[in-house]
This record gives sequence, C-alpha cells and structure tokens, in this order.
Amino acid sequence: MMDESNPYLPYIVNIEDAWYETPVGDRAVKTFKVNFKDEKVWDTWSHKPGNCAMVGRLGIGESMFCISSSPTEEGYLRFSIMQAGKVTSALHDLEAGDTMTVRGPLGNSFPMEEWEGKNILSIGGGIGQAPLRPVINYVRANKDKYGNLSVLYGARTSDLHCFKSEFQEYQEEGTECHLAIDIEEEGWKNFVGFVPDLLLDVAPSPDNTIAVTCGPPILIKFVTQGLERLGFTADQIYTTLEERMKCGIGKCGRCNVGSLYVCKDGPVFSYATLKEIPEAFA
Amino acid sequence: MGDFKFAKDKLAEVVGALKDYEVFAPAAVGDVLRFKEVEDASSVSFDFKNTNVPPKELMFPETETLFKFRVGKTDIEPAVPDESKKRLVFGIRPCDAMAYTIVEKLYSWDYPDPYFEKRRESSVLFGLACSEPVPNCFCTSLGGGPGSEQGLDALMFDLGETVYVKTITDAGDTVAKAMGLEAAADAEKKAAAAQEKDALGKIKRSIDTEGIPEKLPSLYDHPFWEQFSDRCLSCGICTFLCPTCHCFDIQDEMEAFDGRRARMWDTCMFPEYTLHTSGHNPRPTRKERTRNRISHKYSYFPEKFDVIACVGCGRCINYCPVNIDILDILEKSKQAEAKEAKTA
Amino acid sequence: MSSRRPKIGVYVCHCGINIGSVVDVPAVVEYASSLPGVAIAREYTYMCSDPGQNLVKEDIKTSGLNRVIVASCSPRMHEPTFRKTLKEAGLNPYFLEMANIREQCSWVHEDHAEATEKAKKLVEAAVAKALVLEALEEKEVDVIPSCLVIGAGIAGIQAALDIADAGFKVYVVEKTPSVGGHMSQLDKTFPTLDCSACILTPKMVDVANHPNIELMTYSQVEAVEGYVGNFKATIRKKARYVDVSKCTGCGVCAENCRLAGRIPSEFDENIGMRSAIYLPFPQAVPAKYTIDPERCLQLSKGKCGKEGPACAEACTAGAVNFEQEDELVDIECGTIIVATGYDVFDAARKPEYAWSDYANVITGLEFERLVSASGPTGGKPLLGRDKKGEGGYLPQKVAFIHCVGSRDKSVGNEYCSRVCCMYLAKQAHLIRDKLPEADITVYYMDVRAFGKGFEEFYDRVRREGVRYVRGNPSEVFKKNADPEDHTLIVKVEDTLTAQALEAEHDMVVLGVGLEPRHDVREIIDLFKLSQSTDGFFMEAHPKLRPVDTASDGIFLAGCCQGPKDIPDTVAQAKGAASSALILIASGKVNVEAQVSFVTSSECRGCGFCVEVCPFGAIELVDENRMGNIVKVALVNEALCKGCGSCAAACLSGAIQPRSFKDEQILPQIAVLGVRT
Amino acid sequence: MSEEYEPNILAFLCNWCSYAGADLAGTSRTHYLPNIKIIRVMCSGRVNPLFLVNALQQGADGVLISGCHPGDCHYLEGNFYARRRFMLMRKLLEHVGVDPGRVNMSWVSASEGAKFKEVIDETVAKAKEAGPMDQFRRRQLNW
Amino acid sequence: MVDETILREKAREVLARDDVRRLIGWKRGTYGYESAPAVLKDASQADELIFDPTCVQNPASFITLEEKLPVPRGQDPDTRKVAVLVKGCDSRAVVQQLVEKAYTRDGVIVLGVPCTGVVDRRKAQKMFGDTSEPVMIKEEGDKFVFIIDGETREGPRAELLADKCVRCRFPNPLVYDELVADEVAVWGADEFADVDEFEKMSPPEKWKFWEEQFSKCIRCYSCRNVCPMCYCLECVVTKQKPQWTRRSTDVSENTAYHIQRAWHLSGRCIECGECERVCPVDIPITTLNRKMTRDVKELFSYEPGVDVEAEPLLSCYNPQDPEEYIM
Repeated sequence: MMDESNPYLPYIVNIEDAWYETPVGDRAVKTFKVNFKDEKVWDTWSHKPGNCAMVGRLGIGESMFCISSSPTEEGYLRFSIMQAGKVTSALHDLEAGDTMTVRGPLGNSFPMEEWEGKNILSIGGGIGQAPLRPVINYVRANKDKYGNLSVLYGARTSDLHCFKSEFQEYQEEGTECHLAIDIEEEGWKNFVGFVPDLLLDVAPSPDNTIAVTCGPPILIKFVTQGLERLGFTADQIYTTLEERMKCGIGKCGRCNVGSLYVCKDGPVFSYATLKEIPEAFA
Repeated sequence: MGDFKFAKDKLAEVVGALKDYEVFAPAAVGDVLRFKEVEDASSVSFDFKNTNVPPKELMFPETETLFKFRVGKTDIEPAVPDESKKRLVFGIRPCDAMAYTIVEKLYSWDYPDPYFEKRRESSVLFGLACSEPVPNCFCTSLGGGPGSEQGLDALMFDLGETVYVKTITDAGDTVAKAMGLEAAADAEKKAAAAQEKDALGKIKRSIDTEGIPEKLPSLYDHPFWEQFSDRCLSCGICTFLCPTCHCFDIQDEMEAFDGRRARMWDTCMFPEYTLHTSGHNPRPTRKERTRNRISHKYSYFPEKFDVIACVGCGRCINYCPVNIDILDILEKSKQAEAKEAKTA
Repeated sequence: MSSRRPKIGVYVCHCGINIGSVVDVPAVVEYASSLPGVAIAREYTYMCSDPGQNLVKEDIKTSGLNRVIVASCSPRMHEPTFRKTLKEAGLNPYFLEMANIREQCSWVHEDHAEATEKAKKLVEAAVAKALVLEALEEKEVDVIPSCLVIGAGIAGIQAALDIADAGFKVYVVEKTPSVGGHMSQLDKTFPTLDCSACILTPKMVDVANHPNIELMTYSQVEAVEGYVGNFKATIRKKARYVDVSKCTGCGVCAENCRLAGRIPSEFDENIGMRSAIYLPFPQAVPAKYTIDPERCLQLSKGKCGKEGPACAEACTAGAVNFEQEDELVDIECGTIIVATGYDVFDAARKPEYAWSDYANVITGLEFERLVSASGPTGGKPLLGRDKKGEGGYLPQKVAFIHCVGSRDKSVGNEYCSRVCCMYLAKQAHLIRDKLPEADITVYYMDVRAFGKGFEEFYDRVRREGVRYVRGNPSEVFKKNADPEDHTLIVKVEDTLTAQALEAEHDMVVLGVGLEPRHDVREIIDLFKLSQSTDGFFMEAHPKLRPVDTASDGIFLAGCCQGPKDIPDTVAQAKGAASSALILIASGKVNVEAQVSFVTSSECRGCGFCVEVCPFGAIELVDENRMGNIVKVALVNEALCKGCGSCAAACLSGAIQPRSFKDEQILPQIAVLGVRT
Repeated sequence: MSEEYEPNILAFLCNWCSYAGADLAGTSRTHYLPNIKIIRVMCSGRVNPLFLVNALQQGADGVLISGCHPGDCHYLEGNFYARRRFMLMRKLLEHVGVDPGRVNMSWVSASEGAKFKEVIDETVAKAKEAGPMDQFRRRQLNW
Repeated sequence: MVDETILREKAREVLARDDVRRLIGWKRGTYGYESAPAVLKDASQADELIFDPTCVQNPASFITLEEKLPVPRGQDPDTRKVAVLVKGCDSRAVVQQLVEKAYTRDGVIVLGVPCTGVVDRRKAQKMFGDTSEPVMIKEEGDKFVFIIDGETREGPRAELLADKCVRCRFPNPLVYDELVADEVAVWGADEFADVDEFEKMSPPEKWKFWEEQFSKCIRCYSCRNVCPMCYCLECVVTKQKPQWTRRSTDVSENTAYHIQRAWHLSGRCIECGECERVCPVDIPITTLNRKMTRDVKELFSYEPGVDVEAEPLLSCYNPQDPEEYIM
C-alpha cells in the first residue's frame, strides 16, 4: 500500500512498454505497462478491479486514472490514457525506458467477491473500456467462480477501438463479444450504431447478471436506461465515475458528488447508490 | 486544569519566558489582521475582534510544499513540517479553534494528512475569549460561544489590566507554567464568567440548524438558490476566509531544474475547480457552486463527519461584497417548499 | 508506431572559425545534450554546407528526430536553408529553431568564457521553444498570371517587355503623360556615347504596342489590396482633357494655345518652354496631347480668352474635351513590380553652389537637356538666353563639381549616387566635343570608374584635356556685379597640392546625385514597403534577394531601390521580371504559414484584434457556442502576415500567431530571464 | 551596488529591423556586452507588455523592446502600438516601484548596427544603476 | 433626489415586458451600511428595489457575470434583454462594455439613476461602529442621516462619501434609455492629487509599499470578478496553458497578478472603485488604476467609458504619440 506516513508521495515506476491503442493525435489513447522502480513495493501492493491511481510526471502534475490491468496480471500495472490536457499530453510524451509516478491504489473497487456465481456483462464505450478491462480479465482468470462473461464494446470508428487484439482473444476463448462502431465503415461486419442501441440489439437477460458499464456520461445514461428497460434492477448495474481530482485521498474536496467523494467512496458505484444523489445525474 | 493570570503589561516577559516556542499571534498590516509569527510579544494586541484571515493558515498554509524533486532524478524529498518544533498560537478566537476540530475530521479521515497533523500536534492553542463579538457572529448556533473551549489548550479572558488564563489541557497547563503565570483568584474567574455572559448577550444573529442537513438535498433543483447565486461574483472570499473550508489545489512548479509539488488554497466557487479537461463542467454556473458550498457545509459534511462544517464566525457574511448572507440562505431554505423544486 | 515525444537534435556550427574561435563549441554541445528532450547534440564546421545538412537529414531518418535546432548564424540568413533541409528529410519545416550564436554572440563578444555561456543559454532557449513547436501547414494559392508594373522608365519598360514577351499580361502604370522616365531626358549615355533616345525610343514604342501590355500613362495606383498571387489594384486614370482615341498628335492645339511657349517644360528641366496643352517631348509615347489642368486657363480659371479655348478650336479631330473626368480602373494581378525611379538632388539645398542665384550654374540633368539635339537649344550649350530663348553665349571655362548631394552628411545623403563621376566625365567629353577650345576642369573627391569600360572612358576624357582637380569646392560666387560678366569664382582647396584656389569659370555644372522620390511615402503606404537608411526601398536581402521586397509578390526594379546606371537598371529589371515570372509561370505560391489563429472558446468578441490588424485580416463572425450565438474573431489566413500585434492586444490570449505563441515565448523568457 | 553585479537583460527584437540591426552589429564585429539575450519576434507589436512582467519575475534586471523606426514597420503600424503599450507599461511598473531604467525601448533599423550597440550599452548601464532586480524574482523561499 | 416609487414603477414596467429577462438594481442588504445587488426576474419583485446612499455596487458588473449555458437541442437561446439601473459611474461601465462589444446597445435597457454620492462602508463603520441590522441612509444637504439599530445618527457628507464620489465628474448617467429622476449638478473635479502624492515616493519606497500590500493578497480574485470590465471567458491570470501566473501565493506571484490586472484595465478602467471596495484585505487597488487613468489621460487624451463610439485605447495609436523614453 501507499506510504502510510505520507499519502502524497508517489512511487516511481519504470515504463516497460508503451503503445498507442488508437491513431496518434489529439485524444489518442496510449497504454503504458509499468513496473515499480523499487520492486519491494510489490510486497505491500494489492489492488482490485476498479481501483484507481494518480499517475503523473514530476514537474507537470498528476491525474487520476483507473488501473487497467487486473490483479491477476502479475508483475506489472497497466494504464490506458487518453491525451486531452496538460498532464495526459506530458504522459503521452513518455516511452519505454522513461519513468513516471504512480500513487495508489486509490478508491474502491468492483465487489468481485460479491458477484461470484453471477453472469458478468461488460458494456463499454471508447476509453471507458479501461476500467472494465480488469473486470473482464479477473473473471477470465477465475472462470470457475463466475457464470457467463459477455462483452459489449463500441467506439466511433474501428480505428478508435481500444484493446483490439484482446477482443479477438476473448472471442477465441468463447466469451460472447459484441463490437460496434457509430458510423458505417467499409468491411465492418459487426453492429453499426451507438452502444445503447447495441445493448438493446443484443438484449442480454438480467437473470443472475451484473452489468458493469463505463464510457462518456451520455453513454452511461442511456445504457442505464436500456438496462432498466431490459429488466435490470438498479442494484444489478454498476459504473465508475470520473471527476476532476487532485489529491485522490478525500482531502482536496473537488470530486465530491453530494456527500460522496468519488476518489474514496468511488469511483465504483451501483446505480442504486447514484440514483439517490441528485448531483450524480444532474 | 489550572487557573492563571498575568498582567497585560507583562506580556512580553510572559511570552518571552517561552524559549522553545515559535509564537503566532494576530499582527496588523494597516487595518488587516492576520496571524504571523511574532518576534516581539510586546507588539501583540488583545484589542481586536477577529483576524481577517482565519488562523487555519497556521495548520494549512495558503501555499505549502508537499515535496521537492529535481529533473532527471527520481528521488523525492518530502517537505513535511518538523513535528518537534513547538508552536504557540496565541490569541486565537474560540470559533477558529473549534474550526480545527472540524477540519481535523477530514484531514485524519482514512488517509491521515501528515502536513496538517504535524502542525496541529505541535501547536498549543491559547484562545482569547470574545468580549465584543462581530455583528454577524452566530457561533452559538453551532455549539460554540464567546468562551467556547473546543480545540483549545487554554482560554484567556482580557479583563482590562489583567488577563485571566484558564488551562484546558495538559499541554496548556505546561505552557502556562513555563510562562511562569501566577494563579488566578476568584475575582478573575467571576469577572471572566460575567464577561462571557455579557458577550453571549451581544450575539444578535442565530439560526436553528435543526433539520437543515436533511432538508438541503431535497432542495437540489429549487429556484431559491438563484436569489443568491445571481449576484454571486464567483470569487473566493467566502471560502478562503472560512476557517473550516479546506479544499486545495495541487500544482507542480519548476525553477530551472528544481521542482516542487505544492498545494494551495482552492475554492469551489471558481468555475475551473470542477472543470474537466474535456470542457465539461459538472458545476457550470454560480447556482451549482453556491448550492454546493452551502450544501457541503450544512449537509454533505455532517452526513459524513457528523458535524456541520461551520463555526459561525461570520466572516463569509462580513466580507461578501454582494451581501450573500449564509444565515439568509439557511432561513430561506427552511421556508422553501421541497415540492416546489421539481415543478419550478 | 511514431511518437509525439519531442526528440530534439542540436547542431552547433563552428562556421569555420567564425564561431569556433570564440565560443567553445564542444562545451555548448555537451550542455545541449544535457537538456530535456535533446536526443542528439553534434558539432560541425559548416552546418549550412551539404555535408552539414546531410548530417541533419541522416539523424532525422535514422534516429527519428522530430525537432531540429541549428545553433549557427542568424535565422535571417539560413532559416530558409534549414527549413528546406527538414522538409527534404520528411519533417515539417517548422520544427526548426535556430540559435543565433554568430551575429549575436561570437562576433560581438570578446570574452570567450562569457560568449560560451551565452551560447549555451541561447541554445537552451531554443530547446525550450522547440519543445513546444508545432507543425505548420504551408498553404498554396493560385497566382493570377499577370503583373502590375509601376513606373515606365527604362526599368519598368524592360520588366514589362520581358514578362509580356514570356506571354503574360502586364499592366504598366505611369504617372506622367509619357513613358520613358529620366533616360529619355539624357543626351548620350556613358561610356559608349550611344544616343539615349535612339536606344530607348524603340522600347517605348514596343511597350505601347505590345499585345500583352496594357499601358496606362498619366495614371496612378490609388489602392492595392490582397496578397501574393491575388492582388487587386485600383488605378486612377487622370483626365487628360484630350480624347486619346481621337488625338492624332499633330500638335496644332499646342501651337494655338494662348500660353504657348510660356510654361516651363518639366522634360527640359525648365530650360525650355511648352504650352498648357502639350506633348512632354517629341518622341513621347503615347504621342497624345495632355492638358495641364493647373496651367490651362480654361481649367484653372474657367475661361480662356474671349473666344474660348483656342486649342479646342484648332483641333480638327475634336479631341479636346474639357468635360473629361478621372477614371478608376480595377485590375487583378498576381505580382507587382515597383519601378518608380528617383529624383535628382535639389541643388538649391547646397546654397554655397548658388544654383538658385546664377543661370550659368546648372545641374547635370539640365546640362543633358542643354546639349541634347532635341533640347531647347538644339544641342548648343548656350547660356544666358532671354525669355524668348534667343541670344546667349557659349561658355569658355567650364567647371564640373562632383558629389553634389551625394556622400554628404550635411544634406543627409551618405551614399554614393554611383552615376555622377561617369556622367560628369561624359559631359566633360561632350563639352570638349562641342567646344574644342574650352577650358574644362572637374573638381572631384574620388573618381569611381568601376564599371565595364568606365576607367578607359575616364582616361580618354583626361587625355582630351579635361583637368581633374582633387578638391571639394566650398563656394561658387560671381566675380563681380556686372550683369554682362558671367565669370564665376569656384573656391576650392586642391588637396593634392594643398593649395587654396579661386578658379574662374563661366559655367559650373553640378554633379547632382540621385535621391528617393519626393513622393516615396505614398508608394510605401500603398505597397507596404520599407525603406533602407538611405531612403530608397529596402530589398528583402541586400545580397541574396536584391529584387524582392518583404512583401511577397512585390519586386523592385531600377533606382527606386538605390542609385544605379542604365545597364544595372536594366539588369535588375530583368531580374525583377524573372522573379515575377517564376511566380506567374508556376501558377502557385505558398502563403505565410506563421499566421494567427483564434481559440474561439476563449474569444470574448471584443474586437481589439480587429482594430489592431494592419492588414484587415481579422473579422468578427457569429459562432454557435452550444446553442448561443456569440461573436468571435476569425483570421483570414491569406491576408494575415503573422506580425502578432493582435496577440498583444488580446486580453485573454485567444488569438495567437503560430510559431510565436505566448506558450512558445514564455519558455524562452524563463530560460533567458534567469541571471546566472 | 556590488561591483560584480552584471545585469541580465532580455531583449525582444523585431525580425525586420532591430533583429537585423543586431545581426549587422555582428557582421560589423561591433563588440558589446554579453549581458543581453535576445528573443526574436516578428514585430515589436507582438510583444505583450506582460512579457516584461514575466521577464522581471524570472529574474531579468532589465528589458529592452526594439522595433523599426516609426513609419518603417514591416507590418506598417506594429511599432506604433508597441510604443503606446510600453509607454503605459513603463508607467505602471514605475508606479509599483520598478525603476524605469529597467524598461527600455528603442528604434533600431536594419542598418543601425552601431546604434544597436549604443542601445545595449545604455540599457546595461541603466540596469546597473538600478541594481539587481531580486525583489520580484520567483522565489524558492519556503520550498 | 430619486423617488423610489417612481424607480419601482419604471422597473415594474420594464420587468413586465416580454422581451426582458432580468433587471439588475439594488435592494436592502441583510445588515450594515451597504445594500445588496438585486437581480429581479418578475415584475412582482419590483418593490424590493431601493436607491439611497447605501447603493454602492455597480450593477453593470452583473450583466457580464451571467453564464451562457448550453441551449438544449431544439430550443432557442434566450435573447431577451437585460435591464440595468445605473448611477453615473456605473453607466461608464455600460459605455465601455458597449465599446468592447460585450453586448449590443439594443440588448440592454438602461435606467439611469442620477446620484449625489454613496457612503463608504469603511468610513461609516469607523464613525458609527458595526451593526447586524441594515442601516438606512438619507442625504440631507451636507450631511448624511443614518438610522442604525433604530437610532438616528448624523455625519458630514464630505467625510463619509466614497472616495470615488468625492471626485465624481459624472453623477448623471452617460448612457440610458430613461432617467428615473432629474439630473443633478456636478460637484466633483479630478486633480489626481492622490496620484501626485503617491508619486513623491522613490522606486524602492513604492516597491516596499506594494510588497506589503500585495503580501496580504489571498488571491480570492474578488477584485477581478467584481470588475465590470473583467469578463474574459478565460482570464490569463488563471489560465493553465500557458501559465502566466502560478497559483501559489507569494509576493512575486501576487505582484504579477496585480500588475497584470492593472495592465489589462489600462485605458479601460471606468473608476467605479468596486475592486478596492470588495477587497477583504484592504489592498488599495485603485491606487494602481488611478495612476493608469491619469497617465492615459495625460499621454493620450483618452478617457474610457465616456464615448460609445471611441476606439479602444490600445487598439489604436496616434503617429504623434509621446516617445521621449525611446532610445
């Protein structure tokens, strides 16, 4: 775990590998595979699907990102980061061999134990797949403990699909996998349309199923509505929220949604919880 | 604990007797009072109502370094304050001291904040009871008062030529003894009690907080917020001057190859506070921000930490340039019908 | 996959010993390699040489450099060179930054250690900027295949003919009624003694008759807008009060003019006379008459004699038309050649030479008219004629004075006019030719006979008995008050013999120099040109771009750029024509890439930038900001020249010039501002 | 003032006149003090007066802005705007106690290499007289 | 004298119009010597309006404070007018906002309020002390009459007037659609004696003065936000890219902030004094603005906020501008 005496001090991590998930340019997604400079950190480190970390560069700053690797992937952490602002741009400049900083794990996680025995339905859009990836990989690594795993994912174009090769892997091992793009493309044989439409098209059964979703706010909103229409109850639906954060440990104050601190009480929330907070869906 | 006194004109000697302490007391620049480290205790005044800037800056400075680093190097040098340094906060008002006890709850929540805690632990607070409350004080509505002892190690009463000192904690007692204070007599105790009673009578404003924390969330969409937010300037006065406001920003700063990560006061009233990089802002207008400030103090914070994040010092009312009066807002919130919210 | 991460290559140039002898180049290289983002730092003797450039290209290709810093000479010298290098290596040329460690470091600082420290800082600042450089796109615009030539002296004529002969449209605008310029006033040309008119007239005729040339004499450019490839000019064709389609050039009108022979002729330098309706000179092109509206009685007084204007009466073609008005013509052209020429120095500004006082003190140009066969005296150097042009005497003792108004700080002209030495030599020869017995003295400071055949000509003139006295006359005055005695005293110190002389002459010719035209300001404002210190138009580069101006698509020809003789003028005119033709023939041109742009989400629509922009390149337009219609600034990139004045006027930093954005300058300040 | 104090001057020169004038000073091997560091901008009109404030904050002891002579601006009017802006900024800085000798402006044309040296000498001399500008530097005090 | 019944009647008429979104004026505050700005949206609220010497705030500031929210798809943006009550000094802000195209003239309805001066809260507090009740103030000749906690007190007008009112040259609005009272006589003149006095200090003395002042600054940006001329969507001072000023507070950054603020107001400040009024730590901000106002007037014969047709000072030039400092 983090330096108990000072939660503001980050770990230095070495970038072992870094690659672009989507074409280079504005709003590109780059994945970093990192390892602690001080390998001893692993002795105390433990994270769960859904946990976040502050990732940064000294001299630039840090931002909150979900850890996009599952704890079952051992010996490294992964972060998939979309380039948008000052910090993410500076991070995108980094390559294998460089260092960056990681402070975490932070926040809560998906209640994976609670979900044992259930079917898991993952619904993601764009970079929103990053927090779902550890859930998927966790379930894949613990197949015996869970029911069916199905993955729904979409992005604007096929170019913008993150983790492309992994979806192929999922399919090869028999995971139900539905991909979508927003706009018609030559050679695209799968679904064309928005993810909420894909959801209604696939129409998964709510029976004994937990749905986890992440993506842009508008996607979460319509996916949730879609799930409810399919008969999912609020406590069957989980999502992760994103707010501007600075400290990540419930002090700096800016990530509060009502009385909840997204950095500590979240980022994972069940729809049942969020429904009670007017600000969450304002 | 003990009862002590000292003659006001002996202040320099009394404080000077404390060898190992850094002494912080209100100091004036023009008409503006702020806590500063004092070199010469004879300059310390008892003749003030309250400081413009609350002494929260002693525990949580406007800008403070979290750690330092150097470009190209990967070692990080934390800048946690030296806990062994003893500090005497002299003349802090009861409301401001009480604020520490509220903010503390957050700073010790789950991940203890070493910067705040080290400063807090190494400080001894000598409070100064109020004899002339500021017109917009309403501390009594929040469990405080002119002679409230919450958070203090000792409480002083300015009785004219003498100062009566009532120690509250061991630490306070130790300091009082180190100062070489003489024991107080009943006369001083009585005078102090009378002064406190008199001061209580001078507090004109109040609010019954009963039910407010529960009600505010139901007024989320209520138009009454606009009566206040429409004239809000979106400035940081109310929050920067609030002894319980504790939000901060973190920034990296570079001087050639040397860098530091620092935190500095931030306020939920600035639009950029919650602005996402995408351009989306969950609190885009002054309405959401005003609502959040009040709700955070009077609903969200108590929900989480069982205490309202307000001590009734009145600063936000006194200094608001556009007369946004938190008591007015709270009163109006009590009158507002929750059912109006959705229809409006 | 490629990376966005800045990978900077720093190349420090020794420039032979120009940099390396003062700045410790290896130390600068070592420092550079320690800077953030620098992947490669190298030194080389001559970065601008082929091997130097290849070094950069190789590194870009093999090491994936994406920013290049060349620390060498001024970017004004080699920025284009290295931009090209980057481009050839497949990198956007705007990823280049230069550190000027020669002109602004090694050449100006003596202390080697200090110069080295400064060079390091300059490189560091370049790195700081390079980290935030952006790729810029060079946009192409079509070039209208035509040229506007301003001025129809020999420079304008030559440039126009060359372009027209290449098959492209040319508009020639001449302010006076005839083409020809100063060259048409000259008698003979040095050193070959060709008859000036004889060699010029055919070209004048060609310009008038060329199918690709639209000649507009007695016309002026009123306004110019647009940008390279796409200029729009408004031309005012002044009213001649003569219908040129009817005028046959017979001259009857001028003979009948009530003011015939009473108006000093500008062409004849006021030595001869003309009418109010006139042809400037017999060979004028077009051979069409013009009425001088300021002198014409009908036009200036509203009445000409009792019977009305005699000229109109006399004109059998009915060409005179007092109702004629100025006409405005709009033309579009892709290029512009400015060939506006010069003025001769006003001899009145050297009162010690008494030009204003005595009729037998004349300027060189007056001399040309005086000895010209087509001039008012029929080629005889007659002085002291009466008002009717009769009488007069031939001088016997002639003096020529060099450098009148040139190389003379007292009148503000430090430069050499380059033609006076030779024209005075030629004129001395002409006097010798016409008056074999005359005593001829030339007072000179230096004789600059640098051109082809000049020295030989100068020798010849001396051999012909022309005396050269080295000395700058201090005064010219009349020997006595007797109106019949024309003797002038020239006071001079012969600097070779250190003797003070007071020489007697009966004719003094002042070798007046060349000056920028009196109306140069108008042309500057019109075409956005700049001036050199001498007041002539400034070329884009004194050596490498002598006919270009800082404004793309506008070129200079002839003496408007600086004094020059006829062959140089013609050569430069051909150069300007060729430059214009490059644009016209290629049909495309890249426009400025370093233009301003607006981050409209930060723009508050106050319009400060609109008011500031000297090129009218910014306007406020409606923008839909999430359903709200707001005004924001918008830059017309074709008009923007990237000066950045808008950025300094903008309060929120919403408008920024590319390559010179706040966020690119502030890091430079951060590096260079630190006192070390 | 200590004698060792060598002021650091930041100069913003317009590309067409003053930068070219500085180049000419170089071509003419006109020696001047190395205290001056030049930032090239296209026009003096580009120089945001707040650059000066930033320069002083970074530690510059003096600032020079130089452009084309009035009427000679390559962009016609940029130097006129600059003249106005710096006239005012100079007054403002003077009012907060920045010695006016730290804020300099000059007209140096492409042909005035010699004048450029004079301007530098004067600017450095004025900054020397004003002393080190330490009070406004970004400090590292409580770091 | 302004008759509040007329004021309210006019306001009611305006608020009743379909093409009016809101009206900005003054209403009684909850305590003390200052009124509160009032933003009214309904004719029924018109009776809240007041005008007396407590009405110190500049309502023009609130015109530009209103955020433009995204318009939901299928809806039209609300383009109704904003009505505003302005004193003479406040009206200069409207003029300057119009010069700077913050809105168009027909986008606002300006109700002019001729004014004989407002009371400086700080001066009144010194004279009469604090109170938690709202104070009523009337002007009677050369006195102000106060009703404080039910008691009537008097004070000399000259000693209680806000500084800006002492030298006021524009007591009558310069732009308006309607005046709610008759124009008043001008009493003030501006000699800039305060600036002259300040300028007697040497540069080091000035720096010391400001160092002390700016070290107090907590960077609450109240002075910026209240300023009717500060309405950039993103202020350079708080911009992150590029970052001109750091968020950390120290003398260097605070000084830079105040210089930046004063610079951006050069030739734009209309002297309403709001920046200094709102400062919670009493920084004499107008001392900077006054200097610029004086110099702008002397050097360029320019006065912002008086002529709607004027060109912005720093977006124009005069070939004859002074340049004696230029080498």
